[in-house]
Amino acid sequence: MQVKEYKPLIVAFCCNWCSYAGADLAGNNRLNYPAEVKIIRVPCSCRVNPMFILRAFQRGADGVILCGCHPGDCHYTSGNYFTRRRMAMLFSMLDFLGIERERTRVEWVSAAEGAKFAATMTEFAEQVAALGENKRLEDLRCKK
Amino acid sequence: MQKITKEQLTEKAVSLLRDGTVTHVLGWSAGEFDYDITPAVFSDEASLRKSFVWNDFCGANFSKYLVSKTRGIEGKLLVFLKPCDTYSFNQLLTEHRFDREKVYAIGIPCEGMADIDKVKAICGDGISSVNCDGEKLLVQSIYEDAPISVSPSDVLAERCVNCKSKKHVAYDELMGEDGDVLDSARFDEVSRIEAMSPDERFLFWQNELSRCIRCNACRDACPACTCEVCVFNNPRSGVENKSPANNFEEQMFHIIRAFHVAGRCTDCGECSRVCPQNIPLHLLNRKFIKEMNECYGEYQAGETVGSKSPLTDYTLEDLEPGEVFDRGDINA
Amino acid sequence: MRKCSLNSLQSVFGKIASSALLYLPVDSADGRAVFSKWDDGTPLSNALNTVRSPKDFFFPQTEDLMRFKTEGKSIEVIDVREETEDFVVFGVRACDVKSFDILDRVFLAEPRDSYYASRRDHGVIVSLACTRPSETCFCSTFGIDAASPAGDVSCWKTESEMFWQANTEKGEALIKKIEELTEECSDEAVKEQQEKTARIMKKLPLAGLNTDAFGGGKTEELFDRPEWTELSEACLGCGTCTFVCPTCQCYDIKDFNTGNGVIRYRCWDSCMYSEFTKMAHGNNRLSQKERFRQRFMHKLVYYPENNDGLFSCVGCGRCLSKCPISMNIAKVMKKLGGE
Amino acid sequence: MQRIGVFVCWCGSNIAGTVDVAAVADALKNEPGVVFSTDYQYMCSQAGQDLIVSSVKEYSLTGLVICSCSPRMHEVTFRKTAAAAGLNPYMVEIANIREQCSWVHKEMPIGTEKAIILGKAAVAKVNLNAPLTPGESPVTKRALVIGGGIAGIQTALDIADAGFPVDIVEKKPTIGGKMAQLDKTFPTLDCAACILTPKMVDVAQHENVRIFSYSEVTDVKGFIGNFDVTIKKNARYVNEDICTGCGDCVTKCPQKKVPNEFNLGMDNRSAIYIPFAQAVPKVATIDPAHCTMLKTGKCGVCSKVCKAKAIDYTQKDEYITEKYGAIVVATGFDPISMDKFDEFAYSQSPDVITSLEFERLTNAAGPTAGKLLRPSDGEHPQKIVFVQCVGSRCDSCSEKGKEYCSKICCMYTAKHAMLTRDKYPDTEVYVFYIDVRTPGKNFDEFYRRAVEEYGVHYIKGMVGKVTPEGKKLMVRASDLLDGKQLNIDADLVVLAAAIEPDKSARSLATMLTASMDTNDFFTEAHPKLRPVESPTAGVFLSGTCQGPKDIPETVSQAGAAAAKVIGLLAKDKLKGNPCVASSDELMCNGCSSCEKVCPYGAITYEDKEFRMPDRTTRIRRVASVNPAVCQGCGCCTVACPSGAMDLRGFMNEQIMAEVDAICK
Repeated sequence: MQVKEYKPLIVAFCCNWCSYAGADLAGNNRLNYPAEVKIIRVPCSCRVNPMFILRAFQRGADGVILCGCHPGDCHYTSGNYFTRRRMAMLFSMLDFLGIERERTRVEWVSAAEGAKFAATMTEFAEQVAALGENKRLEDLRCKK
Repeated sequence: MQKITKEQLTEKAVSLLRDGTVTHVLGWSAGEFDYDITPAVFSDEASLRKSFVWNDFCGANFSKYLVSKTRGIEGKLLVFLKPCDTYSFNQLLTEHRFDREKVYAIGIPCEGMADIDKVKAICGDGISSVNCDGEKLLVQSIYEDAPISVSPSDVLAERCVNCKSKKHVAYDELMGEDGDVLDSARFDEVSRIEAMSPDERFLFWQNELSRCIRCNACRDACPACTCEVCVFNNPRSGVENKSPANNFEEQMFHIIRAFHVAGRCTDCGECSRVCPQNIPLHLLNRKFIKEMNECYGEYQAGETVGSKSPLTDYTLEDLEPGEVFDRGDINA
Repeated sequence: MRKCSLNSLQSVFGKIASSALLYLPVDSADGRAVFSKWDDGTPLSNALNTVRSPKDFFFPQTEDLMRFKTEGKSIEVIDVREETEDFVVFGVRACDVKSFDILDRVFLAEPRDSYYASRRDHGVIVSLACTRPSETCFCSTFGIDAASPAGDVSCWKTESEMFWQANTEKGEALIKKIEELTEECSDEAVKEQQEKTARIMKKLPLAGLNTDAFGGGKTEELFDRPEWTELSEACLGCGTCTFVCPTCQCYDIKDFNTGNGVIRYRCWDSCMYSEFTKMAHGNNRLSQKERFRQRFMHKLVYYPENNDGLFSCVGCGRCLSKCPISMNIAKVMKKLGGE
Repeated sequence: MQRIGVFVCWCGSNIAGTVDVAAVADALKNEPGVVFSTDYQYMCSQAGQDLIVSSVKEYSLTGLVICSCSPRMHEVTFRKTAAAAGLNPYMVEIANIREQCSWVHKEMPIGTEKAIILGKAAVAKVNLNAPLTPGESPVTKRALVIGGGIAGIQTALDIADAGFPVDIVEKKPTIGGKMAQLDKTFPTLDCAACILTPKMVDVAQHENVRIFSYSEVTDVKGFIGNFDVTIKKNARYVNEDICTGCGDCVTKCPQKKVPNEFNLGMDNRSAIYIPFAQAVPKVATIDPAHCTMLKTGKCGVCSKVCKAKAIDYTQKDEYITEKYGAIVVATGFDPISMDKFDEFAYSQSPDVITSLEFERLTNAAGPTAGKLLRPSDGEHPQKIVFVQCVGSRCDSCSEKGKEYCSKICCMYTAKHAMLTRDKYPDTEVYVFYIDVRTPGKNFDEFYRRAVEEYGVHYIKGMVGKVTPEGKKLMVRASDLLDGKQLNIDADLVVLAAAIEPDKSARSLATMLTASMDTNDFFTEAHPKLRPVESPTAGVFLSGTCQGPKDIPETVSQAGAAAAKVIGLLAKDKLKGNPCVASSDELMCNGCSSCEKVCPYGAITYEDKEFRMPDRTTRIRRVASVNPAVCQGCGCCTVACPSGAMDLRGFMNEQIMAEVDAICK
């Protein structure tokens, strides 16, 4: 029997102004990254409520990455500074609860960094794949 | 073991009622067995003299009651605040949750509250009364002829063992002497868990949180939880439920709750005190406090009115989310 | 009546567990008793009672009722019920045993709740007499004898022995199963223990609590009593009392969209919650006072009115020890009953 | 329940090459709410848009999902299509199956599977979309320009010429800024004063321009189209309206030992002064720190000699509040302080000067009347060393200088060197440089003339130390190309000091909630596409406050900022972005968490009476969002503990629906 290769499910929240544009640039330049990465567009990284991240894990995501403008470059001046604190605290709490720290990440990707976007997604997907399925923050009801 | 007596507080309340300074008194009402004390609003001298009590089991944090009890009353409400309660008092003022003008706050010293479960661990079940002879607690059991003498320090509630402050940060009047902010060991337990491996931490919290019955006592007692509509009651929030359906919901409830009060939690310890399943919920809140102190500088919610919590603030040099994990290694 | 030595108790448990799941109160790491599944050598707790009641075995906090699956624009209903295994709950106290009478009248009356009924059919309740009641106990108020617990089998534990008495057919079957490990005996030691317990019961602080002021037909008399305001004043509106209560039976039915279908499940609800029985028009009890009153009126007036005078409180005392603000049914009864 | 139409675009082979578009359309057919699903070659073409419009009619669609290129590309297009079909434009969601799918995944099954999931997410979102209407707010047709240098002057003139009133606030007693201090300008060598002063006069005489000189902005409230600005007019103790600028007071003033800031302290002025002859407004100002009358109450000479009776020692600071529709920041720059550059002996010898000081020394209106004389002894210097990049292009750990290139130094140094050699051919001129940067029209030609025609010694290398020895300045430097150490006995050393934003800019940025970079330069809304707008709506940037620039660049940016302002002021009403935050008052706690994180000050609180579920009436403090100010970042939604605050167009429920759709 052939074992189906495990593909993690990754949700990427991208801010409209930098990271989403960075992802578009990766597309323009035809830079490959794993199809497991699915992007959700938000106006700013600061729009991402920690609840969305928990929700993604609940629904079966194996990794969640949040991308925003580089600190100092936020379209809304300060949004990503708040994101930085919120996510630092969320990650630290998840870690405290024993949930693998490698499943979450924040990365600053500018509209010019298509290559960085593709590389980051590839690398993050590999990292999550190495961890295997998300078991610690899953909701069994949502399993197929 | 409390330095201030029930009589002193009763007389104070009576005199303030008499001279019209206040029209209502938020205090403690005696129960059946000395330890089962219920918060109560008194509005006349007779009921005060009959039921008002102050002893080593007056743990409830009154600050949250101010949100509802100051509404719709004509005059002022007298509230007695232990030092830890005053932090919640300020935090609620910061969030504009009650009208300061409606309250006459008296700061009272606290020597720490006793935990009835600890008393029972020493004296067994069947306690009919607990009295204080000034030094020791005298516990009368239906199974013993003579009362059992217990040292208050042996039955001190967990949160009082690690009391963060004997200082009152808010009051209109102070009875007794004010204390100092203490150098408590309150983060030791958090550090102990941090030192575990991720697997150990996961098992630890699984074991703790799996007991949760979602009775909402932690939320409903929490002075930081005064939302008009709680997200867990709001079907549109996506997290509403009445019982934890599984492990995930148990975890999520407590993560979200901790996050919601992060930066606003004064570490009063009510959540753990009221948990019927003895889940050390305060450790989640303390983890956030410890983390914010270390990452963004010392911050005590409720120390002053109007302060900006670390999560509604930032600096250009804040550490990156990925760096929170490595701080320990760098510091070491 | 049969007995076995406490030394052989584990073998008896082993025998029971050989044909059914066996649950019994076990001390947890933090010093509380919890009903847990018995495995070889799991010791029986000495605690008076568990924080959560044995109600959970028959009426779990959440349970899936069915699933819906959509395929294209069609919908399929899936029965998710699994065959209930036979199980035995050992060590149920007299008060909690009584709670099943109360729950049965709710769930087994027509229309029968087949989920609950199935568990009742497969479950055997082995009670254990109390010898050291707590100050929070007041089962006698509701005519329960802590020393003579009902159940399919009643047990009494002395210093060195465990006494067994079958009360029902299911109980007979269980006793038969452990026949080889137990011996026929007189009920002398049990009688002695019962007398001793009865003397202690009289000394309990709440021994004088009575139900005279309550029961069916008292609605008008009690509903508008001014004391409700004072009694409910400090109530936080949490569900602790309802969720530790062995007789509270309210639940909500909810749908959970998993993304791959919908799970219809039920979960405990609490009349203390502001969303309890919320309907399209809003809530029917708008203040905490009304919700508070509902809980106690239900236990002390409405339920007995509809159930031949049976109160839906068994005096286990869990709410007395667990309420965050120490307001409870005993205080309510005293206050409204004229202390 | 929505009736959703799904339109899958092939984008020729751009999408269809790696995504089975028909399969996507087919898979999405059964999603909740979808009543119609199709694919087409070019959805954005007229035919494609017509297909959408006709489908909306035919299937009574209420929402659209377009699976196509990035929403950054064609969201606006399809919103217009929706509007043309009679739908609210915000009932459209785009699934990005080109940039984020077909272009990055090579295998058809993988691309198709992902496109279906992205489509499902868009369907899930559109199911929860609600029609949105942008709010409107009126525009005050008046602009404020902060800073009266060449940038501010040009912006003000351009706006005023378009017919809109403009106020200039300048903190110095005169407008003109740095350009007024310059001698000649590169690369054309025209005289700065000759081109600037007519503009100063133009602006002063323009019927649409008011100049508040010797004034500062102290408070800014409001939002685009509706700013309330408080301006502090500092007391100059001279009645501006009466003063004729005759200068009698200046001549007669007994206190003449005040360092003249216009000449960078290289000569003195009197306590009552007019900064320079062509100052605008040409009125005297009393320097209260040095005026004997103001300090001791004894003197009053100026008052006595003033025929116009313009002197008023009792004058007080005056605050004016004015409404503006737009604000232009033109706060300019300053050379950095040389305090930290002790190796160049700036503080030890008067003969080590900055380039701006050199500019004054060669200026006919300067302290030496344009003769190049050493400040120490007034002798003509025979050997001059110019040092480039003093404080510019420092490495990031340097605490002395700036990381950035100050941009103008290479060219003005070439100018200085060339002019020196032109006027004083006997003078030897050395220029030490890291690189010579000349990317501008006629810049390199200009620099090469300095080297080739004028024989300026350009040496690649940095000056290590300058030591005053007797009348000489010993300059130790390295010549990197020759690999030699050089020792030059110079008579004058000129430091090309880095430029930095004016110190007042930081507090102004806070008032305007405009963002700054780490160097305190104002940040543009977009570095490429919106270079003259700040991220704060209604605030525009002109000149060096945004970054180092030369004069032509400054003037072009000033004009561009003016164009943006004119575009704004030409509107009677502003349509806002409808994707703004809004608070559910029934859930709002009034806790102020949202207000604390809002970068725009868009949230205020009001006490409102509510009928509560328990039949009581309560006054509650609730948040209210000004939709004209809110930019829709959503930061407040996460700060809100109760979830009362939500973001239209990106509601919590919508984002969670997308998450669910992706994860199922």
